[in-house]
Amino acid sequence: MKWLKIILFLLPLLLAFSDLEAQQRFPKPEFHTKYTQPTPTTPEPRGVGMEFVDVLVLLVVLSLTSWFAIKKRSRNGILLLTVFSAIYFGFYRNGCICSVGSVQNVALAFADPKYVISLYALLFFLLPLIFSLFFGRVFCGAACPLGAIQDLLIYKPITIPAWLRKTLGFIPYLYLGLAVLYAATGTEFIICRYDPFIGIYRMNGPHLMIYLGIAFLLMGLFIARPYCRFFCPFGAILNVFSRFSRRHLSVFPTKCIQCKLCTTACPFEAIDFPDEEKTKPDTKSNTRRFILYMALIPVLMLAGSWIGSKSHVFLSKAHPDVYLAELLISHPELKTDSKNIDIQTFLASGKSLETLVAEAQVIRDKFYTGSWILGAFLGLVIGLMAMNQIIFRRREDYQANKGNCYSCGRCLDYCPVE
Amino acid sequence: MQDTQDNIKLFGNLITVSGIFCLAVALLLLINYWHIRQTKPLETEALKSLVQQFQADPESEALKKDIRSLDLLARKAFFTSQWQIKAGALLLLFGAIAFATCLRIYHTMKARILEPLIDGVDSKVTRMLSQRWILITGGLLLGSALVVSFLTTDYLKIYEETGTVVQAPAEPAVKVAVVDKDEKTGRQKTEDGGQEDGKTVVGDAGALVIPAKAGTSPLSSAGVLVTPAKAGAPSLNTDFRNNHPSFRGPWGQGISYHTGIPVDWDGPTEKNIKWKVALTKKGNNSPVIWSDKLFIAGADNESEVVYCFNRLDGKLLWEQDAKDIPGSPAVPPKVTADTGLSAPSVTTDGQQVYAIFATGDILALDMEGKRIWAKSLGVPDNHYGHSSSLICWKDKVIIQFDTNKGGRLLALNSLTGEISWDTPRKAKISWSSPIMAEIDGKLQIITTSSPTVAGYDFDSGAQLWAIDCLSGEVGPSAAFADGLVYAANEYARLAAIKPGPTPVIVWESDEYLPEAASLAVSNGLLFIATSYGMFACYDSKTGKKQWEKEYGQGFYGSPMIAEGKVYVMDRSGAMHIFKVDRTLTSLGDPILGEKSVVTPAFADGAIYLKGEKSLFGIETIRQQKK
Amino acid sequence: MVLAAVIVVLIVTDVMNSRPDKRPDNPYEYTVDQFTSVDTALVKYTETIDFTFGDLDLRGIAFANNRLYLVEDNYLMVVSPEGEKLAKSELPESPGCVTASSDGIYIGFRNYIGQYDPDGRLVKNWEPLNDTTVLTSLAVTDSTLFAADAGNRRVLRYKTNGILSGSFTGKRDSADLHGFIIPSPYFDLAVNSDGELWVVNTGKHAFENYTFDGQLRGFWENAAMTIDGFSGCCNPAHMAVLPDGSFVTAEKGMVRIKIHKASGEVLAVVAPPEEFKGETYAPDLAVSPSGDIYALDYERKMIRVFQLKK
Amino acid sequence: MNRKTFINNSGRLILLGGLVYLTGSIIFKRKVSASGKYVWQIDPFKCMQCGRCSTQCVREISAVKCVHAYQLCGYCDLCGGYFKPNTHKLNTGAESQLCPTGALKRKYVEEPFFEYKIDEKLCNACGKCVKGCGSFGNGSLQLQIRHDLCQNCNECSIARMCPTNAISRVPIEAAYQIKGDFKNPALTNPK
Repeated sequence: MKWLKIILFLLPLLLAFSDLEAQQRFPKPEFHTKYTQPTPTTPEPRGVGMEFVDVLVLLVVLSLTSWFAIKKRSRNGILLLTVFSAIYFGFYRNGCICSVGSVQNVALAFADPKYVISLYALLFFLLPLIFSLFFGRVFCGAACPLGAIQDLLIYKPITIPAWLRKTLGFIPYLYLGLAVLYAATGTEFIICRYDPFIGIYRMNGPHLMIYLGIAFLLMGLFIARPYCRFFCPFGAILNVFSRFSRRHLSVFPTKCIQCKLCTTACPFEAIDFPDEEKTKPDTKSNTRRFILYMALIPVLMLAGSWIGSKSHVFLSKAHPDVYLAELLISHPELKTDSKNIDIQTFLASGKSLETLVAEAQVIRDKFYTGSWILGAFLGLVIGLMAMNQIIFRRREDYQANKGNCYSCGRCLDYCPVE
Repeated sequence: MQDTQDNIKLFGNLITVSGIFCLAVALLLLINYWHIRQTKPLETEALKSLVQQFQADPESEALKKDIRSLDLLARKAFFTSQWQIKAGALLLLFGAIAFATCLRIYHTMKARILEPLIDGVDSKVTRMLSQRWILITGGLLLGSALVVSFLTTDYLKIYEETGTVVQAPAEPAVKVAVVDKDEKTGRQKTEDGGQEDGKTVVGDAGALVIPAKAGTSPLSSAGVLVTPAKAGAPSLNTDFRNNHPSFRGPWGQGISYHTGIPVDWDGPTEKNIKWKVALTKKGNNSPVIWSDKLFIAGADNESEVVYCFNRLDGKLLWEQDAKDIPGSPAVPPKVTADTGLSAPSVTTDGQQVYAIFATGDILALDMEGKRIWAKSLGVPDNHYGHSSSLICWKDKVIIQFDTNKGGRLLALNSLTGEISWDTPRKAKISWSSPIMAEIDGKLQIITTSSPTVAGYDFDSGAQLWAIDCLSGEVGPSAAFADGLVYAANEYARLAAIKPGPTPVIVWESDEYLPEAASLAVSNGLLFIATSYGMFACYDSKTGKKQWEKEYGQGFYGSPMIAEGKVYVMDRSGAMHIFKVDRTLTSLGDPILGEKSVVTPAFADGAIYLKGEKSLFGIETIRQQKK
Repeated sequence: MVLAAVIVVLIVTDVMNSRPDKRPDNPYEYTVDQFTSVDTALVKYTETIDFTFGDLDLRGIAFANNRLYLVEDNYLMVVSPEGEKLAKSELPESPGCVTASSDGIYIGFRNYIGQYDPDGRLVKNWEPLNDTTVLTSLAVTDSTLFAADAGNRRVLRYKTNGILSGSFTGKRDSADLHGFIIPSPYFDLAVNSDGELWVVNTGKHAFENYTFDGQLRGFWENAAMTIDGFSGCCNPAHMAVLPDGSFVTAEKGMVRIKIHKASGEVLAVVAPPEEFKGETYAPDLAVSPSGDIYALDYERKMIRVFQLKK
Repeated sequence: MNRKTFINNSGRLILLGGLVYLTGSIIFKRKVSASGKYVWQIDPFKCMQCGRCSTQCVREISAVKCVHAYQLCGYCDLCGGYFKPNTHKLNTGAESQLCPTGALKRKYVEEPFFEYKIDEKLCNACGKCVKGCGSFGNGSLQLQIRHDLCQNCNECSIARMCPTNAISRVPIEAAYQIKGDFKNPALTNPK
């Protein structure tokens, strides 16, 4: 059916091209020799069909990972899939399209009615999320090429203090918020621009990408998966989704014997310890704290949205049009700077400054809405993260933290329980 | 055990070696990278200066040689470094693969030996610490955002408040004489410019003449004036031609003189829809345009309103109620839903705009919406609702006031609203609108009704000719072209009438007859749109049918001719565009996405349509891809 | 920690460096400034007035009978030399070029010529030519009208009553003269006051003088990017003859208007490329008997009048 | 334990609902193209040869190349795109060539015509020849994104830096926009 569609698509195109030949009214020079006029070549882009192959591969990898992590309990299987993802999504597909970046496409499609999103981009966004709702972060475990390269290059992971980990865990939410804001306002796709590993997969790329990639990989030798844990905006969403997953990788197959071996296996410190009697909190003071935080969250959100709305002016400066407008207002002398291509092109375009300012104002208004939502969101995240620290869940066994566990399966190898 | 220990050691060493290898290659690559960036071999100053020297001294063989060798070197450097990067990257890749493999093996072998970590951390303390740090970081972030936001200057706001900070580019040294926008902007605009510097004169004969130099009399040099009509004849002037002053265009003839009318739009996806505004009050009248202003009317049981929009952006400029009119009925008359209280279209002469409603209220407003006069003609006894549109010219507003109590044709003084003349008609009730045409050098008003089609003198209101050829409830207005008047009605006939003291029916037909849509004639072709969805084209001289096309939807809106195309919209809101031609050439069927029963209005490069719910401004918008 | 700092620094510098006021210069900059600015001593004309007619698609200009004749898509306009619009009449289709004499106005449509009386009324449409025809220029003298057909690379000779009396392609037996080389639809011709027919062979950057029946009498060519020649591909795109027999030429690409002697040397610059910033179409030209130059600027949609500096 | 499962289940349902809402609103209110793919394209009519295509592309040697629309070319001897300005002798020596990498090749066809061809392996998208051709000639040389090289990044880094916004996302069916399409009235109307 799809092929039929493609053929139907191409048919008028072919006709149009033959038409074009007929339309060429102005004749070429009268060559007397046998010279034939070449036509410009137009190498075709990768076809649409192939994009759906990618979706299919993603689906298969996700399913297999889930199976390996939950049913088969095979670290080696997951490792193999990781290598496969690094090769397929990384080296072969050059890291584009990836689910991490698709967040921005979805955000822009949601905000801008003119933007046309491809179905496969939408699927790349949806599939990992749906899987995480049912099987945990299997996407991070083996399907994500960015995770794969870091996972394969862990050398001597060091332990990071829990408070630092938790605090740094705030960065992905901030990154996510900014990425969605900038994507939705049509400013730019910052996740893609600062993607550290694409340059490495392509073995080609601008300076910044390569430097960033090397820096992250070197860091990754000692801090396991630094990008995933402390930057990845998609990871932030997956973290939330995975907390409510229906099934999840379990460290032990039947019963935990409290040998603690798994805690040394996990380089991400994603294994929760059982509660000890002595750490059991004083229920009364804890309840008070809980109520305090419950009250604090709306306050934080309000404060956040107020500050966010205040911040829209400088956040919007990232948009090139806004920046150009402000630049021309604040530095009118730049108009005579013949080296500044951007200003010169603007002046040559015949567009008046008024129009530019009006356009910039429209963008800034979008930023106003976006910024206060962002502020409120960040307030909520801060509040929830802090509150999460006083909620005690009863635990008797060593168990993977559903939010932070990447389903890489290292612990499975260590668990002595048969 | 010993074996494993050895292996572990071996792989540990391998890891170190491959790691160092990778680091070394990476370092070399980075240096190479940086080096190219710094030197930019392709655009060296040395080469540039050599070339300059050579151009000064084109015969120098030595210079030529130097340039060639330097250029070769530069290209070599450029492409070699490219190759080096490629090769280095491959080496690095293999190194990394080796490193990763050893790492895996090492970890696998070492796995079982690790001692479990002794957990000495008090989780309670950790939790407290985490809470504190999260709150501190969050607070810091929000705080710094606040500080930064107070430190940033909103230049856009400054700009808006203080106006131009940046000087506008200097005026061109050359004086630019604007010879009007090709007469298209209408009187309003030319008067603005004209009265100020005394250069703009609207010639009587219709040509707009603007001297570029002060002091030149505009008419003295008008040696080759092309006059469209004989001097003294009351011909349709440029102002009217260049606007859309009444229902079905200038003089209601169904012809627009505008160009560049879009033929492609799409209401649902907003393709080429420049603007769209929701209508607040119902009214089956059609839009009317003068210069940049677009007028429509609307009414419900509460009030009767005239609206004026800026046709360029769809902004409502003003609206004016028809209230406090002496003699106006307290309760509007009963009308049918598909006629409504505001079926007649308004009309304008560029100075004022006139509107009539089913209550018999008529009012005149100036272009800014200020009421000039208003009066009630008495509630028309009309079982569907009064729907005949107004038409104005010079100092008169013409009203075809055919009711169940008999027919009248009225002319009101446009400045005062007083009756100029009032001619009783031998006519039953009708819903058609008067048109104007110049016949035998006389400006006439042509009306259709049951049973009479008649022509009246514009100046005196005297009936000049009449012929009985229609019957039933007449809705379609007449058309005039090349000396023939065309009239038609459903269940009656279509007749081409040669007007004169004794009018003659030149030809007639009864194959396709319209119920509501008026006729349009251009280029020897007559167009008919029926209420059952048939659109047909006849030879206007002989009555021979040229072509026909059937649609699932009937036509209530009238066909309009512009730019050699005929535009007709069916009740579903789908416009059908054809070439004015003897063979059927469809130019598109753009849809509005709303039901519509009205007739389009035109301006240069634009078409304005009114649907059931909204008013649309349509222009061919250049597709922006971003 | 160090690496984290490196990452932060990298991102921050990149954000700062991509701002519109800090973007890198073009390493491969290619300036044509040396050609766009012209020695002011050479510029002997000054622009005195412009006429605009609103947003019109102007196509051609001619001067005769103390009137300017403008064709636009699809009207004929008669304008006084001072810019008064005197008359306007509709044309059946999109015109390409126009010329006029005291006997009438001749308008070149794509493949036929329409003859109009001086008041703008159609006299008759002449026999259409083949489909590959692209008429780009007309010139009329006494009872002969020449039409340049860029599509077939030939010059057509008509009697002013509409009868085609001959055509020639400029080819000769010897190999050095190649006939008309017209790489793009720009092909101009004119008849000077001495009754000499001059044809622009744009592909050779040459002015060629032909007898009325197509015999080459003389030519000069001058290809150069500098001000003394014609630059680029196929120039000059338009030309007109001044009363003294010298040529006003308009070049496309880097638009400039110059005056060349009948023998080829540059005499003066009318408008340097600076006057046509951002434009690429060469203006069509018309010359009044007093030597004023009327240039039809397609992109600014105006008639620009140049007069000799006093 | 029951409470925990309940929270877990309801949380999952809420998130799933959120996803469905998001997807639904995108599918029904926005344009989702199932068979469509979008690629980046340079509009040659907007391009002003600022040189950023050669420096800003994520590929070290840009995926943008100069493309020659032979239909527009005048096959001139004096080619503004090939020769450095003020070149005296029209030969193929390095002292006359404008192209810094020698990617533009000149070949004699017959008197007086020369063919100009681009060796894409050498082209680095600097745009000098395009500027020369546009300034002096017919504008037959033009910069185009080559889709065998383009990574089709989610956001094109040249597009972000393009001063004239000449680069936009277009449907895959119309991946190239090459001047010299004679349907374009701007090119066919003899002016």
